[in-house]
Amino acid sequence: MTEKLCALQEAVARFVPDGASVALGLQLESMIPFAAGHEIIRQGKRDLALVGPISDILLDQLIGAGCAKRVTAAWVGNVMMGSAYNFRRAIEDGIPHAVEMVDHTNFTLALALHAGALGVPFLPTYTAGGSSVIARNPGLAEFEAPFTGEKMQAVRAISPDVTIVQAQRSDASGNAHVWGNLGVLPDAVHAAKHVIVVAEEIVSAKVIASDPNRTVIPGFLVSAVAEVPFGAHPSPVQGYYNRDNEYFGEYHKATRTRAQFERWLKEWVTCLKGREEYLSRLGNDRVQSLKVRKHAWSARADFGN
Amino acid sequence: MTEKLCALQEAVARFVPDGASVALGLQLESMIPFAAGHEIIRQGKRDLALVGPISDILLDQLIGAGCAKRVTAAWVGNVMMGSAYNFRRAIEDGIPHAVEMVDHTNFTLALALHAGALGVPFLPTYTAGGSSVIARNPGLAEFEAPFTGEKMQAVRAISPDVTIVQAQRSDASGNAHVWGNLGVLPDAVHAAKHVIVVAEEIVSAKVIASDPNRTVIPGFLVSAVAEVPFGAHPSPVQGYYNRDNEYFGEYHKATRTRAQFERWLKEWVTCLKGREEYLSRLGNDRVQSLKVRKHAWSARADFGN
Amino acid sequence: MVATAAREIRDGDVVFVGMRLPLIAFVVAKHTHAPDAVGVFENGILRSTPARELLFTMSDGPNITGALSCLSMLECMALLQRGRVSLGFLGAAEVDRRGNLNSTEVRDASGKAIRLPGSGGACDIAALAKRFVALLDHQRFRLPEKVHYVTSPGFGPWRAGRLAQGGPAAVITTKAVLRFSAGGEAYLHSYHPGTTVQDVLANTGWDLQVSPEVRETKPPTRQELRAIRAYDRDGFWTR
Amino acid sequence: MVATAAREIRDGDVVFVGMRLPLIAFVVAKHTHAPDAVGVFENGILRSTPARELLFTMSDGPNITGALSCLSMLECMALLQRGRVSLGFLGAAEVDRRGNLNSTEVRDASGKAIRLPGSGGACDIAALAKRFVALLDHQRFRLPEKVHYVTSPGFGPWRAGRLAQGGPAAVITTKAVLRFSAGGEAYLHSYHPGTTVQDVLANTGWDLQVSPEVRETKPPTRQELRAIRAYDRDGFWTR
Repeated sequence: MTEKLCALQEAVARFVPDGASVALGLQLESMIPFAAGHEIIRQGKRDLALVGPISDILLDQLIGAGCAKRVTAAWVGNVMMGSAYNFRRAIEDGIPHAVEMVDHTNFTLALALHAGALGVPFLPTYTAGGSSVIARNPGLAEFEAPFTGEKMQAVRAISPDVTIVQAQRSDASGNAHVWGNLGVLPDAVHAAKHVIVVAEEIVSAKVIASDPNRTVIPGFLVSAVAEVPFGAHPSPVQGYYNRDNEYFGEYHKATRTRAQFERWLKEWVTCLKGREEYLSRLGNDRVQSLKVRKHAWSARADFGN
Repeated sequence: MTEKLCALQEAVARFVPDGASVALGLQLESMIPFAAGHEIIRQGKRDLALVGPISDILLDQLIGAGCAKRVTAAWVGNVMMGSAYNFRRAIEDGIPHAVEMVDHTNFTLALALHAGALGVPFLPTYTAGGSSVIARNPGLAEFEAPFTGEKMQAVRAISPDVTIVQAQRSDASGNAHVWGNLGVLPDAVHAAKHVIVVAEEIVSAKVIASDPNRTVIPGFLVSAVAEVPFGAHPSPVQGYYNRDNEYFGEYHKATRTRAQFERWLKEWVTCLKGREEYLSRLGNDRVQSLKVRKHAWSARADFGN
Repeated sequence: MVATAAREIRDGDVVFVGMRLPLIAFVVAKHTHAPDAVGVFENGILRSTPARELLFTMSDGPNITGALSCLSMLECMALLQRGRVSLGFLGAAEVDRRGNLNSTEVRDASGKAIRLPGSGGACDIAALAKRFVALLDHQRFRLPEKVHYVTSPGFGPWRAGRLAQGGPAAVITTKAVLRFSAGGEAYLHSYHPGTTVQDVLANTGWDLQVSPEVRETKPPTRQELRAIRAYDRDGFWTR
Repeated sequence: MVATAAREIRDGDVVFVGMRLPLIAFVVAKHTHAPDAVGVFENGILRSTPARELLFTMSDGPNITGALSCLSMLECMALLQRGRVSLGFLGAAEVDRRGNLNSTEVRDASGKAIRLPGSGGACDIAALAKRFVALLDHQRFRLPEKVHYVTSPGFGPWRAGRLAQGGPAAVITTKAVLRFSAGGEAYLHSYHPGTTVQDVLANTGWDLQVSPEVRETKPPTRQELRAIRAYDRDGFWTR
């Protein structure tokens, strides 16, 4: 297998061109690829079409930094705190510029990516009938089902140009183990033209091959893999570190106004070179305090014969 | 959670009524629930509508024993040896009685169960166009896709009355770990009205809960769980025992004529009380020789925080 | 409010647990009257035991440790669409007379559009759970006669062909419990201790019907309060 | 036959490996000229290394140990439908002039229907792989002008709208390699060592076109034979 290991900077530079559709934050509130998002901001990517069910505050940061032309999502905010101010400013007042919002429900977004993964132009569902969501989203339409003739909703496929996933561990070819809640990760990986894996650690191919059922991301679908410890902070990575709840609270308070956000962005993103400087800024005590201490190991499975 | 643990006899007696549609052999050539199939034969179940992509020689045995009214499958035979003689006798000459065959492809059958699992009446696909499969199966029909207007095939949902799965290990509530190739197992479990789990071993709830990503079968969808070591023989169970290739060869030779099959059926199924007698008949040497010796343990995953 | 929500969970229910407050209601129910309830979380988690530590989001580590199963969002939503979910919980910013919920876009006093986070799984729960319960901060502007954006559909003509019965089984607010008539019209079922029927009516944006059997909401039992306090020690969710 | 099949695999190909003989062809290709090929098996397995022991079925233990990934059948078939599979292999009982394949139902000399196992994934591979190759035991009755049951469609009007180019890239028989013209008609591309053009024509059920460049099939190299013998020691598949 080809070696795809590279620096996160290079992965973003090569596989996230201006104008690309980018799926990220696939596991909802956990394993959000903040390091990759910050790199996108630092490289000044523009006109991105962001896709994600939720992505907690990462979507808000990308919108505030002016990277997004369109957001296709089911929920944009700060899960613990409520509203996300940059998102509100962009939609309500066009600050820093207007952003097109394509509203989905969690299920219709999951189905859109599933359609992309299955290679079909649409999938049928009973959800969203009678809602304004279907009335306003051109990717949702009523149709008559074959066989039964009943009215159902069709969800148009989404195939992102690039899907960015956070994984616990990967080998150098991008074969990656992921555990915990999977959200829309499997479909977003399969639907995408390119996949960037951001792994907490790069391990030997032997470790990955020891448990093929854990290999949610097959390397031959992956374009680049980068090793970025703590790459999902402040969101949690099961088995590695916990959620930094305070950080989400602080972000909420520190981004109420545009001027506040600009300061926040400089301090936490644009003035830093990468994840190592970010962690220094966070401070060793805080980093250590978030690390998993109560280990809970999986029972082993025998793949022998 | 409710305790669902019972003897295989009881599970089959309660949840496989005459006339039921029964999905089994979900992982193709591995982990085929032969013990459960033999119990169905011993209990003289009739008019079953069997569903399975392949099921190797188990479908042939159920057909030969007169349990099946209909077979909905993609391939019926002896994977290693070729034809399955009971299947041929039933279809070609109505021996022991006529059986209706509904031909699918692997993909259309997987989609039919997936539609059942998703709770929709159909799913769209590009496969099978121009084939006789679609021309002869009323569960497949051409239709015009919303959004793109192109001609596609619709696959009608299948929701089995009962799905029988072989699992490596389960707790007493039916939460079961399965590893290796999954075939159509996840969808067949979700699509079914009842699920019977046949496990190589019953383990504590703690072992299962230690690895929720391995829990492919959530217990609240399960009606009964039975502990049957070597329940899949002669098919293999990863980590427990290997495929008994000779058995498949012997079966092929021993079932060429109806009279031969009737003898085989008596010797291996109807004259035996259950799996323990079956294993005695097989002989301890043969059982021991099939057991996994070259262990290959999965790398552990940390579910702590 | 949390205790009242928890009581909507029946033992053995398969509960679709939405973000934020429902996370607590599920834990309280598991610790009190519904030990056999199963929780379905849209991120892909199934749980039959309550998480041991306070959750700020459903994807927090303690909600994964010891979970019954970790699936994908699609598989959890499929449980809803197959009719396997007996009860769903969701929050909303506005609820109207017909049980339509809005959590996407509201207007301020000047008529300007205010953007809220959006549906998440709320529309799906309303469309597909056998029963669903909405949670709401009771303020007059949050209870308009008609929401202008329907995030989660209530009672209406689109019910035909859907699996769900349509419309909320209850709207639990910070002041009251609303339920719905067979015709799909909201009525006041009970008012919480410390408030009155008049107070509820004055803070509702239409002429809310009052049940002839209206009563005070049963206050939280000691056991319920203990479960809430033990779980949300610092009162982040339940002050 | 196996060596010729293996040669159809290009290095880096994503290969959909059907039951029986293709299992060996994939291993031979991996050991010789295509070390970076990835195998997709319809039971849910992806492999980038060849299985270490002989496989009788794709679900045998050695095909799982050290696999790249274990998925579901749906996910593997989705790779096909998304156009991510560069080459598919399948066996057939009959092949006709237009590349239609039958593995479901044939007639014996008396016209009686003989039931074969059926499609398995054969129809899906033919419909959805970018290229596909069929393997056939070369006998006259297995090469009729027109099959009466189309398990796997060849060249025809249904090509529009499908992802695949339609029709086999090659039919590798025990005597020869057939390929297809742009118009979808089979022609003799090469005959295996030990047979002749005449022998192939005499054993084909229609007036088979012969390429002006027809040649003898390149015999297996020592390296290929070594790989076959090392893997199928007892000659179960390759006698």
